[in-house]
Amino acid sequence: MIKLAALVPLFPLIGFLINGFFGKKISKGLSGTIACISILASFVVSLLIFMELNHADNKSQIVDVFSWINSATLQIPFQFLIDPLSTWFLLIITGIGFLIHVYSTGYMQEDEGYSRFFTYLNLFVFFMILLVIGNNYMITFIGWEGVGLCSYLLIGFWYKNTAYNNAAKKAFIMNRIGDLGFLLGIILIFVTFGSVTYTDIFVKAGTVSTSTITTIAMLLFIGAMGKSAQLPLYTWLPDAMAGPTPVSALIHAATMVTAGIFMVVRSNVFYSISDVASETVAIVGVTTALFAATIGLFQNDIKKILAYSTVSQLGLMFLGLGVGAYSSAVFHVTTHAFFKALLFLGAGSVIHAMGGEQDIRKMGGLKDKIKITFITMLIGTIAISGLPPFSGFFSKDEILAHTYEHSKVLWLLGMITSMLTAFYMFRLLFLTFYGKFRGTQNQEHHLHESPASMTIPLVVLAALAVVGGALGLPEFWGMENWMSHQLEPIILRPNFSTLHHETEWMLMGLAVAGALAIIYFTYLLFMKNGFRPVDREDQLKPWQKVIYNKYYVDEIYDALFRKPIDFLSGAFHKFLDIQFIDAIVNGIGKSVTVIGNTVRLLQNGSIGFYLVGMVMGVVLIILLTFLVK
Amino acid sequence: MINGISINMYLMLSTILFIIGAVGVMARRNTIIIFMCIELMLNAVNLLMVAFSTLHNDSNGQVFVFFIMAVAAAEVAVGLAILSMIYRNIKSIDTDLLTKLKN
Amino acid sequence: MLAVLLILFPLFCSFILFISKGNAGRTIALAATVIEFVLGLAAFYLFKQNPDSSLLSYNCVWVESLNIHFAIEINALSLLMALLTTFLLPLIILTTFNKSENHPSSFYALILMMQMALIGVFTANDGFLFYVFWELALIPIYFICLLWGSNNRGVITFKFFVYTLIGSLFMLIGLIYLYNHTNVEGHKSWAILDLYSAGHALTATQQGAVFWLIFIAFAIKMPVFPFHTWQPDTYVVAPTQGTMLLSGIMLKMGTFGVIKWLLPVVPLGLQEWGGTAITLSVVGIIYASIIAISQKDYKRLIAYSSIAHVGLISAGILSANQQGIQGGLMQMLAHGVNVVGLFFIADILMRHTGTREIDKLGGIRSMNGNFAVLFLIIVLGAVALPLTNGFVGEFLLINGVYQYSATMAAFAGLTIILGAVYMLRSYQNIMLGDKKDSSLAFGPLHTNDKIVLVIICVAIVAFGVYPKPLNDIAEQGTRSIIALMK
Amino acid sequence: MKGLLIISALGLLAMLAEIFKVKKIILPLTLIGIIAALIANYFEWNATMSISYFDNMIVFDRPALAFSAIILCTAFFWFIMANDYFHEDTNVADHYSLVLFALVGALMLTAFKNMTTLFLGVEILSIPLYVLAASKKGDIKSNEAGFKYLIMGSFASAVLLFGIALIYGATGSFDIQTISNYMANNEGNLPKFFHVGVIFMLIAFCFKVSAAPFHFWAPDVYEGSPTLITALMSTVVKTAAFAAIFKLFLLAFALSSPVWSSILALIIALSLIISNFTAATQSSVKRMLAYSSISHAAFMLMVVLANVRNNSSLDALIYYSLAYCGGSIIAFAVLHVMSNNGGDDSFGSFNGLSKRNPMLAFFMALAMLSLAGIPITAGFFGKYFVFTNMIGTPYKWLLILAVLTSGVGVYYYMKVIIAMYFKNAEIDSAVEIKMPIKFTIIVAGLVTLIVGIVPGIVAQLFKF
Amino acid sequence: MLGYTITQWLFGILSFMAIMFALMVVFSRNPVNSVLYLVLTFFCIAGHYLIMNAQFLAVVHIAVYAGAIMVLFLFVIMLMNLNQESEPQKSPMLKLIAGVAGGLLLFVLVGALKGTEQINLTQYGHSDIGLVSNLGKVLFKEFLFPFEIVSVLLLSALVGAIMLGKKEIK
Repeated sequence: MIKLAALVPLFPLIGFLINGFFGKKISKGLSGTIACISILASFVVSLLIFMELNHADNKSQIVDVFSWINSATLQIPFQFLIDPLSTWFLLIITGIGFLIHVYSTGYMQEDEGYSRFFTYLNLFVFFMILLVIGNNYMITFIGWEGVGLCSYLLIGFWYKNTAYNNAAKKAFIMNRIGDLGFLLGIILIFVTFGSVTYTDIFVKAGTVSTSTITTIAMLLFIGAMGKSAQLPLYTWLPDAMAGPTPVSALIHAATMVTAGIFMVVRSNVFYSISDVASETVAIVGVTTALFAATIGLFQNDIKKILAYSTVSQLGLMFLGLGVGAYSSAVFHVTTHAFFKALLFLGAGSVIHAMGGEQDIRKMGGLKDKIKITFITMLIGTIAISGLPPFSGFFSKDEILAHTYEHSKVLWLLGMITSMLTAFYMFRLLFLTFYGKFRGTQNQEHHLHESPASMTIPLVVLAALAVVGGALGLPEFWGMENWMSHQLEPIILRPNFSTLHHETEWMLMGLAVAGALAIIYFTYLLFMKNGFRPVDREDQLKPWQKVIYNKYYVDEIYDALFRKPIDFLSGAFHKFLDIQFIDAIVNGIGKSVTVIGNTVRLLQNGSIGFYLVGMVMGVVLIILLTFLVK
Repeated sequence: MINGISINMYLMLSTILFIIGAVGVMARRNTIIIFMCIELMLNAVNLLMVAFSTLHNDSNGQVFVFFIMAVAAAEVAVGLAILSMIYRNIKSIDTDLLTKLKN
Repeated sequence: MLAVLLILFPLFCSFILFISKGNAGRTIALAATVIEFVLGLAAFYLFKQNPDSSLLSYNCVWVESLNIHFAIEINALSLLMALLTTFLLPLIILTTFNKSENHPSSFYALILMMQMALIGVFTANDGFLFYVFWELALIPIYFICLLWGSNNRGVITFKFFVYTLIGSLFMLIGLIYLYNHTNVEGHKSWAILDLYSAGHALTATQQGAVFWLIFIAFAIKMPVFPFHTWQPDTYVVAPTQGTMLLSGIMLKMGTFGVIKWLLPVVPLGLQEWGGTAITLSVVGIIYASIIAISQKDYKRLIAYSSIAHVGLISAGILSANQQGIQGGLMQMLAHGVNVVGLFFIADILMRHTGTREIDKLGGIRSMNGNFAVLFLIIVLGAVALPLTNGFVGEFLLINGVYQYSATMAAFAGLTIILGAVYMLRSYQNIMLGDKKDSSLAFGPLHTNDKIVLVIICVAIVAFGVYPKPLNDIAEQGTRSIIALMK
Repeated sequence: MKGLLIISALGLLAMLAEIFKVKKIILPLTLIGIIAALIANYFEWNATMSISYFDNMIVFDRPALAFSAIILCTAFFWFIMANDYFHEDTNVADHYSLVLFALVGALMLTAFKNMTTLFLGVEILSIPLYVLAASKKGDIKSNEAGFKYLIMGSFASAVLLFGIALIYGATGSFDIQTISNYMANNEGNLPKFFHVGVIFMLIAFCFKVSAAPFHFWAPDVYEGSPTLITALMSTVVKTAAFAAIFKLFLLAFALSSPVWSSILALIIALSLIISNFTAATQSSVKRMLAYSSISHAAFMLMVVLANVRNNSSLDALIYYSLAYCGGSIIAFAVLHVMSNNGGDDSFGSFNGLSKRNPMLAFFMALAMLSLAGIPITAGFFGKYFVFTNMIGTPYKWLLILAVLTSGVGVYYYMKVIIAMYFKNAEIDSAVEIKMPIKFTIIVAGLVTLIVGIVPGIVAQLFKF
Repeated sequence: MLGYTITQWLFGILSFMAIMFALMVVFSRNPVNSVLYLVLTFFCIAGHYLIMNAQFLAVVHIAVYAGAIMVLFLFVIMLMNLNQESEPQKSPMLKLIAGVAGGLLLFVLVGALKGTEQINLTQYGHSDIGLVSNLGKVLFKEFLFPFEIVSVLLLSALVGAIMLGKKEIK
């Protein structure tokens, strides 16, 4: 089966082509089905590959497709690498992807861009698969930019709305900034190792000076920042919520945004060698986590809250990477994929029920109206807040444990983040589902549970969110951490926790206690005292206002980059180009006429003058020739 | 030395005459006089030619002078013809009136 | 022999067109260019079979007293360029089909004459012949712009003409200088290899001088900052086909010239001055991209973007390493296709809506979806997204520049970001959102417009996904050039 | 030599023809005569050794024959083109004979071997032209042209004579060969005033070819004279003058080149600047052509400056004169046609010529391109030869200047083309051309083109 | 006298007169006067010829210039009766410049015309080259061709003069 790895990306591609060319002609149902089937097919294939690999003793197998770019020493084959990491991500992508496709068939039912939606979605899956399956940085880069394109297309899916288009453009350009770093990183890798193929370079990594490695790692990390919405390149992700909710779930929660983590894990060799780089990763990660979490506290748009929580969760993952807990990070990616997708889809279902309303201030008391959604979202919320035995608990705890090992400060920040997470998630939950309905009349009796096509994925994901933790049970419970063993082959320095079991228990206890305390506090705040977020911004205290406005980061970026560039653009064009360079060119042209008009005055028609001119000429010549020596 | 007179003398003399002629051509506006000045220049040259030919004891120089004379005559003839034609047209031979063509 | 045919056939056809009357010209021209394309493919096939087949080169004495030969050869480099030319010409002809020029047949005749000259430039193996073709290419395009351009073209095209002409005169002097230093058994020679060896023999200072003499001509043609100011105006006033010829192919004369007629000639001069030239190019990239951002007229925007792209190309080529030059070649092909597509888009917009003002347009996406998709694909090609033709070249180019200097590469790389900025901005303003002007209407595309766009899009994707066939030739050509630079 | 005799005989015959009232036969007679002269040339060319006549007074060696061939051909077409102009004039015979006498002078200039013949050649060439320049009797401009030409011409010949006298004084001989032998023998201790003499002769010839600062006469005279006479001046006279310059400064005085080369460089630079820049601001095409002729003279002088003592410089000169003759014949013919069709010399009268008479416009454009030196026209190769000669010399800055100024040149030549193809005519009546002029234009055009495409044939034609 | 030979005296006087008359030619207002002064100048020059024993040339000189050309001038002047102050005193500027230019020219030429001592005289012997017989020999032997061709020159001058001179036959 591994030999046929090409099938994995092939199916979505086929789906994309069919929907792309004939989407308008065939019925909605058909195109939806085609899309789902194509993904399912590649899920099945990946599953087979996964199993085969588990039994194979060669844990990294290369599948050649065709040779792509050759330039002397630079050989870039179109080549796939099948190893635990890629297969695992394949499973996540195709699996979750499939569920979300199914969900979308229901969610997008009324949209006229139905087939277009699935076209993009399939294309996305195709690129995402390329991203994880490629055996060299170029293939990864293809996927990298490809998913960027798809997120651009999907964010701007409702292209009539300019705000959405801007969001899409912002996402694409922000990603491009990261991509430049990534590309330069790749080039540096080529310049250093003479190859960009994973299987070639990682073995040589030891032979190169650490400083070079650091540079490479940094450049790559810039790429990761862009893709995985880390400071300072995170601002596109919240705006990206403009896209249809399934998109948010698939791209901006489960898969694409974790590409950064994937890439860092993939290049863990570099990061393990360069402490500077990994320190940076950790710090950036934890800062982002905290920063985003605080913003999350004051958001009222249900999707925005989830978006910021995604950012902060990604931050946590990078924290994990930074402290060298690669497997834990992957583990968290997995669980996060489960519960965050779940939450988004749930939110989607809520929005669906509310007829497009996204402001939690206008919701409330929905828990009886839409039971399944409520329960599943409850599960998701608990999972993300990190209560045992739900999946989030294990993965987050693992990361924090490793962090504690690495540095207490980072650990503390991590803790705070996770508590904040618990707060805003439960705030969301309470405001949405409890209390009494705050929406309009017709919204109220329009409320209804979503169709099965939407609820089933919710249920499945909920189940996964519950049991997902089993993938990486803590070792000190005397159980084997499947995930870390799974990833051992591809990780240079797998670090098993060296803490005393007491400490680990203590940490775990702290985490749980903290979470519970926060939840109780939230309960008091919103259920007992029935606290409601203010309706108008000016009722906020100044410091709240700052946070509410996301620390004005967007405005700052505008002032720092967009406006100056626009200004420069105008200035260059008007002053430098037209009034200076071109003016010089034209000036030379004009000077001809000017000189000509002066010279022609010599030709004044009087013989006497002409002769004088000639004689003067003679004088001059004689002078120069004979007397000036 | 030509009969006790240094060739430099002749050189200077004819140069001076030549230049006087040139100045006349430049300075005067009366066309007739301009022609005469040209004749003067040619004569200066003649003088020089003869001087050199005597110096070299070579009669070619003097023969050449004949040709110069012929040419001078021809030029004068043509010149005066043009002159008369101009006079016919503008009733004047002042060069200041002959500046239609300029720039 | 085939090489000669490639040059003579268009010439012949253009004569036919000059005498032909009425609207038959259009068909003749299309047929001619298609046949020419087939010939190009034949050359490609032959080359694949046997790169030094005698059919691909031809050499006979032209001016004996000066030892000027009519020496042309289709080698890897020229093959690529010839393919580009012959591929684009039919499309360019096809774009004229639903608008009526006055004197169409002479219009087409000039285009074909242009093609002849271009093929000549790309295949010439004799310095003098190269110069002659170089100049010949200028005259038809000048007349095309002059006679069929939009208003106040007189001054602008004129500036373009004189500017490029002066540049090429400098090149002529440079070439003659080389020629004077050639020495093949005692007499001079124009053969390219002899010019190479002559160039190598020069001292560093002499080479520097020659470098600039020749580079000026190319720099103006490309154009490289700060010799670019003729370009936006000319592109705007020229008729669409003229712009396509200028940007799609003629611009490549400059870059091609640098590869074949500059790098191998004066290695020392390159060492001494290459840095300066690269800096200029990179400055041009950023400068032009930034200017492009705020352009109102879409055609002008493309013009500036083209300056940016060519800046990257020349920077890569001048860094004179395998990746740089090969990337240059690939990007020349890609840019040729893409920019033609973009200018055609601009033309279509003009024809359907009567304006190219980005701010006046908008919401066309909802009026014609297919057009939007095709447009988008071309835009993606222009921003060099992976799996579009633009990417391979751009990656290799930045790679090449990086090997010359990392900082330069970083700056050059900004084109990735800025390119996305102006391309997406303009795309959004033109196609997406709601239409700003209610009177704006955009009907379905004409069939042949659609054909052209589809062909271009297919080319964009196909050579993005599987660039190998061209890429191998490019690599081969680059190897030979690198070898000659030693 | 025979050619020369034939032409002078023709002159006489032309006058007789008037006496016997058989003006009709003059033109055919002249043409036949010129052809005969060409044939005679051809035989002399193939003669084993070049014969010298009258004690080395005049020798028709191969360069001489080449130049005179060019002159005769130009004259041939000129006559064809000019015949209608003569018909509207009363004294046809005089015109014919004058032109023919001028030709005699021109031929002498190509073949002189002695200062005497040189001087007489110059005068015989000039004096008829003084008359012809003034030959529009009623037109004061024409008179003025003739007058200016005469005065300054004789001034120049005075200078020339002074130079000759000085050289004679130094060397004691008028014979070119003797003089150059003399230079060769006592190189180093040549008297100073000998060099002054050389310089004076150089100046005089710079005047004849109208190089700055001795160019003042040219624009006025060119403008004032009847168009066809201007054509004659800018072709035949220039070619002859350059033939003479070639003989004098590339053969006879070559050894003294250190003395005059820097001066010549200066003169060339000045001419290039003045001519091109002034031409760019002209509103009259005729006057523009006058100025451009100055810049072409400068280009040809570059060959002299380059002073490459082998055939390449001769080739260059011959080629350039050929190209230049072709170009300006067309240009002036077109001008002539335009003025016959109610236009004047201004650029404006060329507006929309492409519509009024495409053929005429095309050939005019061709001529302009050739004069501007664009491939693949004869003019380009002319420039090319000059460059190849120059590049070896220390005067590279002059090349750069030449390039820049010829950029300016392109500007004003293109102005004509733009006017013809781009502007719209006020009057759009078709321009009709008389058969002979059409013939001339077409032939000249073809020559310009063919020689531009296969420049080899010229070298084939004149193998030295 | 004063250590100078007769010829030297003659030379001095003649030169002085020649220059004086020449200047008069240039500066006299009335054309007729300048004609006369010019004739006088010619006589002086003829005198010089005699000193250099170029007797025949002297005679021809007088005959041609004074006899023919000057008379021609006089004719013209009389025909057009220009024998009055036909030159209003405008543009002294030009005169000044002309004078300066002439001065400079003189200056540089005097500076430049050096080296007569380097002349190496080839043939000595009979000093009667100025005699008719000699000139005749030379003229009709070496200079036969120029002599013949001058006829063309004169002829063309003739034709030209007539052509310009005669009235249009309308």
